[in-house]
Amino acid sequence: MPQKYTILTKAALPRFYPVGKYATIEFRENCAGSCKECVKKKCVYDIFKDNYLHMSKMEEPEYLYTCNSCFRCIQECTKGIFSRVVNPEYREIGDEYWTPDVLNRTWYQAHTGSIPVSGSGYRGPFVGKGFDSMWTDMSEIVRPTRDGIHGREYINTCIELSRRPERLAFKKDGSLAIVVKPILEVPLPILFQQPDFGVQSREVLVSMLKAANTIGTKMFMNAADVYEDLIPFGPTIIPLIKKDTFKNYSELIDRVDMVEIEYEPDIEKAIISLKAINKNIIISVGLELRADLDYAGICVDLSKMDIDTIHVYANTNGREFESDNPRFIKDMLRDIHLALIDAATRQQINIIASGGISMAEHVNKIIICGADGVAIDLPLIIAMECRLCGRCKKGLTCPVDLESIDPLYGSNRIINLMGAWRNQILEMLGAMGLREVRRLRGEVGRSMWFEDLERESFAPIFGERKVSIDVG
Amino acid sequence: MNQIKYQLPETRHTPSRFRNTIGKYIVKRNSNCISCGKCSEICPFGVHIKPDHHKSPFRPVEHNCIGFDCKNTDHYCIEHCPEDALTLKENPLLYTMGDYRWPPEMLLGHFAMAETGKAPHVDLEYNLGNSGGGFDMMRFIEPDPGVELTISDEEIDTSIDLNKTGDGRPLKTISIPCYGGGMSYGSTALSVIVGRARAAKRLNSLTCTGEGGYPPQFLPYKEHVITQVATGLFGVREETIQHCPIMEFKYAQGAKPGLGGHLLGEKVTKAVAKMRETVVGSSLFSPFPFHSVYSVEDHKKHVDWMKEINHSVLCSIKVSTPTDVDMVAIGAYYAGAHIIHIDGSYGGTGAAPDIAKKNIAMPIEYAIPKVHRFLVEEGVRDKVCLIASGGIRNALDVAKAIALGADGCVIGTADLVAVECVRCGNCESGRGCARGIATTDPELGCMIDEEYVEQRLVNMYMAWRKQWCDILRTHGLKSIKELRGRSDLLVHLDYLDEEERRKYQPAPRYKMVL
Amino acid sequence: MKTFSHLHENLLQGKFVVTGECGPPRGANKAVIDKKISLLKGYVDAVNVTDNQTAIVRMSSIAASAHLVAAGLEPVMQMVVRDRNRIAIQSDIMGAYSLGIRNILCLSGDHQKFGSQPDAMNVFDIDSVNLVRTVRDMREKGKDMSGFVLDVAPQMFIGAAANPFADPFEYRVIRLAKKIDAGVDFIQTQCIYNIDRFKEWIKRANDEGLTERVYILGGVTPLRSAGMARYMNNKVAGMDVPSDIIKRMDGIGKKNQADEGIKICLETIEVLKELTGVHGVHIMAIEWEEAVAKIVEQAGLK
Amino acid sequence: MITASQKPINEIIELVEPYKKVLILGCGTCVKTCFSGGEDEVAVLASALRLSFKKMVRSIEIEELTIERQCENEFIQEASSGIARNDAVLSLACGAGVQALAKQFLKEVVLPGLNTTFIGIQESPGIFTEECSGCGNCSLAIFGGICPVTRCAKKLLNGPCGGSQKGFCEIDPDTHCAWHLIIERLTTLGQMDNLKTYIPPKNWNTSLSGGPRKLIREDHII
Amino acid sequence: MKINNTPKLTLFHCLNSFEETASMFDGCEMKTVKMACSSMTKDVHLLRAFEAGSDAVLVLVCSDKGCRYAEGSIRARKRVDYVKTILDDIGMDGRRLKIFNTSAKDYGSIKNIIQNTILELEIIGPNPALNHFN
Repeated sequence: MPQKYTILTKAALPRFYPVGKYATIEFRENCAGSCKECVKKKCVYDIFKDNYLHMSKMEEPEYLYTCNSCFRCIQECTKGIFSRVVNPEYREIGDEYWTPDVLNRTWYQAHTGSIPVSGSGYRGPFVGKGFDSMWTDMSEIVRPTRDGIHGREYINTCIELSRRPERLAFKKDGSLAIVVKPILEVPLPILFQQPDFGVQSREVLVSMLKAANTIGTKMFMNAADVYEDLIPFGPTIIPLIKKDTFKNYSELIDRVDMVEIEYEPDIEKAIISLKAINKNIIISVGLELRADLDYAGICVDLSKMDIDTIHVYANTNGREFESDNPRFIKDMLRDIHLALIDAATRQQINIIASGGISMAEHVNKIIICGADGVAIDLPLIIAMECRLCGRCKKGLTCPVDLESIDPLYGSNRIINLMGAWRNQILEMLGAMGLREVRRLRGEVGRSMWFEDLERESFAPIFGERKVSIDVG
Repeated sequence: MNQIKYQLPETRHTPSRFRNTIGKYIVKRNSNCISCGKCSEICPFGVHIKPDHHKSPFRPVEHNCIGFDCKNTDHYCIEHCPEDALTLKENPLLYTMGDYRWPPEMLLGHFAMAETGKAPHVDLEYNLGNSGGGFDMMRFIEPDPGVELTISDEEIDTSIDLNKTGDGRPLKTISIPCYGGGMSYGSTALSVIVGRARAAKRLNSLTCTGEGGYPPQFLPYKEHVITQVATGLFGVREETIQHCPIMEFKYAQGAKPGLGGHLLGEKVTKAVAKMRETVVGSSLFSPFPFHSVYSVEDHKKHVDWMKEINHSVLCSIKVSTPTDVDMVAIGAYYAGAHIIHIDGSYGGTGAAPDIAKKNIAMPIEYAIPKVHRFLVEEGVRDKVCLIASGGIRNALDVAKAIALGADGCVIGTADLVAVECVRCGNCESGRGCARGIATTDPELGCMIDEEYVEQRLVNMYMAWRKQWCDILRTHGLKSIKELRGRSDLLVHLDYLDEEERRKYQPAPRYKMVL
Repeated sequence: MKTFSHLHENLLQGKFVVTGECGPPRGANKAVIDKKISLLKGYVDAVNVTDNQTAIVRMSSIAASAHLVAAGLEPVMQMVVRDRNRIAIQSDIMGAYSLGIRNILCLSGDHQKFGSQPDAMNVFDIDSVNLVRTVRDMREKGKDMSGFVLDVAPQMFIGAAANPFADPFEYRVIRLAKKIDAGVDFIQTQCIYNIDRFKEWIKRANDEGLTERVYILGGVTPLRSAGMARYMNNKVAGMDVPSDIIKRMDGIGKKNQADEGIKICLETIEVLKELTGVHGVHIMAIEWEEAVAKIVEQAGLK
Repeated sequence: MITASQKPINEIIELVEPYKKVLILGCGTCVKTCFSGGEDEVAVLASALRLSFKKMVRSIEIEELTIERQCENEFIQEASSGIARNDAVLSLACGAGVQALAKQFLKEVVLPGLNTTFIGIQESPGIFTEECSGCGNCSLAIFGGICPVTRCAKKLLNGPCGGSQKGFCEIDPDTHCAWHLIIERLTTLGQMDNLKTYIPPKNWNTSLSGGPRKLIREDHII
Repeated sequence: MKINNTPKLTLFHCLNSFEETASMFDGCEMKTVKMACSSMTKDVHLLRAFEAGSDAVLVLVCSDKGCRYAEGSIRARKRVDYVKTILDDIGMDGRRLKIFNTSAKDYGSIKNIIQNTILELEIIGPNPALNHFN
């Protein structure tokens, strides 16, 4: 049996206490002191045990980082001296989109390499914005591909980055009548991308490259940041270049498999001269999804050029750039995907989406919306314990000392995260009855959308909806 | 309709298992207190207790406090305290409790109902969640004042029939429009599931084994225990099918549709392993599909097999809610199901990948009308009992689900909340449930006794029944069967004009830290 | 230099002094005291009046001492801290002085456990060193313990006990020094039988220069019988009766044992007389006051 | 429980001054309950000592440890290595705890950081009162559960002295006259007859007056 | 003794008593510690702040009646008073520890508090335990 693709994970303990969700409030003055029943001794999760340890070393106030919220200490304390509060620091990390919950779960996955599992039901709002306004679908009985936890290893998560021929043509003797370019593929629909802020020390970059290298994916990074000592990672690197300056990096371009050039009008000439530097190079064009651009149209134009992949960028929260009322990446991708189908070029070109991909489920959902794969940036640094506190933007020190991270450790964390993500992708593909992630692309039939469900199920009962649906 | 008086099971005060209860308000007594006992004299809710033979009052029983509304009464302890020793605050603990679907007040409300058997006297919003959609946006319309009936709760029929096919098998009737969802021996403490069975007997309803076998402790209540057959077939034996009134085929679970079950090795204790005929400590997977079922025909074979083993058993088919749930339902009916049980995606579970709970399949609110309508169109609606589950949290959710088209509901999470689950979600981490509910840990598993579970559940359902009776009465209905499919009695706030909407209680929508 | 009592005067003059002992009766019978006075008068320089010795209730030492004063015999009033707190102690000292008592011996006192009333609560408010200091402060500073200036402050010649035979031996001299620092004028030692050990002790005291600062009266008790010797060795705390002395007593017929006891006593006195730093003897003829005259005469101390 | 209060910090500073490495050893039983020797107090004292030594430009190494009970060898063992690597142990336990340490560790310097006060209870949060003096001969049954030996300043056994006024003790107008309380309570209980009988002098032999006491349970000695 | 020029302050505060803004700390080096409730500032936290080299430590709490936990502010004040006595006892000067009832909205008075503290430090002097080896 051929070796199947797996991502080997290995637990990597956090270097710093993760920002926990809860803090206890405890007025010791009312404490019975040496109470035999002390809930601190009896905590099922042994939280207080550790807490005493940092109490005596104490560099920071006593938060119960690992409180699992069972309320027993609060309900069983003989004097009722406990109360609880959401850790104020927890409230402050991340933002609206990269919520503390997202960060926490990412940390968990990077730590353990396992997928987040919990009991009880779903805890969130009925429906949310963006990705939270769609559900993926599964089928009940009659889909033989779905074997639960068994057989999942047969699901293929490969995607291509190289252009696909429109159709094959054969000569009379059966040999190929067209030139088939070499195929460049990555074993999972996730590429890495250098974050546009945060600590960018060599250690951080090497951690990412090392992880990408290990799991066989690639990483977009600024050509200017590719120092000589990163060259060993050559095939893993996709340098980002610009029309005006790419010639400065011709040596680098010659040594990599793939390169990305930023979209500018009249990009075609640059593409031709790129090919002159390295004729086998796979070319991606990076396109910012700006409100003032007809990006769907541009993509159609690009798809007709001699390029392989279009990499569309939304902002970190998955929103359109330069707009007062920015659209969300899932809707933008739908447009692009459909425009390419109309132009009959969708099959030939690959679309990589980036921006706002913060959880594994987003990968599947954006693929359903029409992307081939995604590029992620922030999850990489979050895996390395970044708290998105933004201190580095102000030139302050990093609370988790990212600049000096050991690349072996850093890559371990990223690999764990990717292992967990891939497992979740498989989980969903399995539930949907798909054997290949490529079959998911544009497959809106495997999804349900809030607006559709409301219309189908509720409109016949409640009539016309008066509150407009705001899921963008 | 004849005037039946229903024998209601007795409710009994069943206080919390825990020393400190959680209240919406906090009441503190400081050292100015001179133990005069004034507060305990005036408080009608038992917040302040000072037995005659005690020198000083007990710590305030905060969860009984009605809060600032008390100001307008003549028993507001804060003002009556001669020493200014009392303080009243909203309990900030509530900000750390619950979630969008089960906000803290709904949890506390259910605790109170399970304790007293009555609606809570504290101003808790226990009928509406904070999810901003689905049931939380639906309201029963303002009833026509003329239609209200003046009959007592006992005269209102809240029973539903489970067998409508007329196939000669028993017409199983349960006295409340819900029964207990599957919770397996192994995922949940034995005392909890046996307690549920005892409650089911008292309530004349049902509970379900889940996929964990049939502990002998169920036998005294066997008329009220459904045997579940799921893909792992754990613990399914001929005799368990022979003595059950209803057999449930589980094709999928709403919270993790498309995924199999997974019982962590740690939970597989000796007793669990014996029940499931497996090895101690090894993780147990239920595959997702039945490997013997690849078509509706295969499924029918399954059902026939079961009907053959037990000639009086009814058959329930539990499926989740994909887009084609309506087709699945009709297929199940034609394969011979008496009950079609659709399980929505927001329901509870012992353990599921977070990615599944949130993202796969549709919420039950959409699925009920979809299936109901399809069954009506196919002309078989009155031949089959449609049961909804997965995110049915309270009495009003049940009523709304029925009005949307279900016959009744299956309740899981609310049962656990009645025995003081706080939905912390750690059902399977470490030693299992810290509150002793979903655990087989030898120590934690002994935190609950059956009688407590039984009575708390009876209390909660009796409180729910009062709510159902109120709804039925105000809308001029005598039986909950008449409510089924009466979606005309429902409104959805998002489908109302601004002005119209103001007549109804607004939907709670506040931001929570999750 | 001021002299506080005749005992003091004798010692100042360098006389080898002799003190005796008078145990008050277990009752209010003054005749018992009178009898003892008659036995001792003329033979000793002063007489210790014990204070509820061995915690057996007796006539108070103040009253008994007052009787001695009236009879013209100088008492050394013993005072234990077991039964009195500091308030009672100071007031008793003042009272005693007003009754003409001029010598005081400051003691801790035997624990009541072995006495007649073991149920009693003991006091031990201050210890004997502090008692010495208190008496000294009254005498020298004219103040009571609270610092209050007394119009007439008792001027007493202050004594204390020392036991060279108690363990740990190393500490005994340190303790002596501590008492001297507290202001003690004279020391009466525990009964001496183990003469070697006593010599060692006095040598150390000499080496430390202590004997120049205090008068030491060696304690002697004539043994009445071999049984008494054994009893004292075994049952009386802090007493050291060497085995050769016991043997010596055993070797004598019952009738003559008392004489032998006196003989041993005289031998001891002879040794003491020669030792540097010993300024006299304290003869504790327990309930055998008749022996005192004999000893004093035979030792040539009269 | 046994109550204690922390010695004035300056006294403690003097105690530890001769040593370079000091272990502050807390006790998690009684003295924790009266807020004088638990983890928190150990931490506070350690911090205060470090500060004051820094201020004196003196170096001191302080280690912190709190064990469950200092009066039992089983628990003391936990502190063994900590004690061994320090020059002195500052014990935040009651006197029994300090002595138990001194008994167990032959050569180590053990310093008391607390003043042991009494056997008492927390009457209300933050207020501790003495309730028992361990006289070894309990007669609470006669006195309605209120101990005159401990709570009457004069240890009177046959009724109150003439100094009590309005229910308060003559020595302190904030202290309830124990006898007042006894009489009140016996009246409630209908047991005033208890006080009519003569109560003979107490046997103090069972208290500390009888010398240090020993409790022997033969059945537990093998 | 090395005297640092800019005073170092540590500020313990809860969510409701303070909101950080950059311009507030002119003239001092400020470390802010956000607590779930300022009353969770234990005695030892305050002392440790001095050990870490603060010249003054401020605790901001809600008004006595405004504490979400009913009595947190009062407790915090009592605890601060206690630590002051320790500081006085060891000669650190209890005046360098202060507690104020503030509200996050009252930007002005918090700024005043900080500035007054800095002024006062000129009289009290820097942390006497600062800058010694150990």
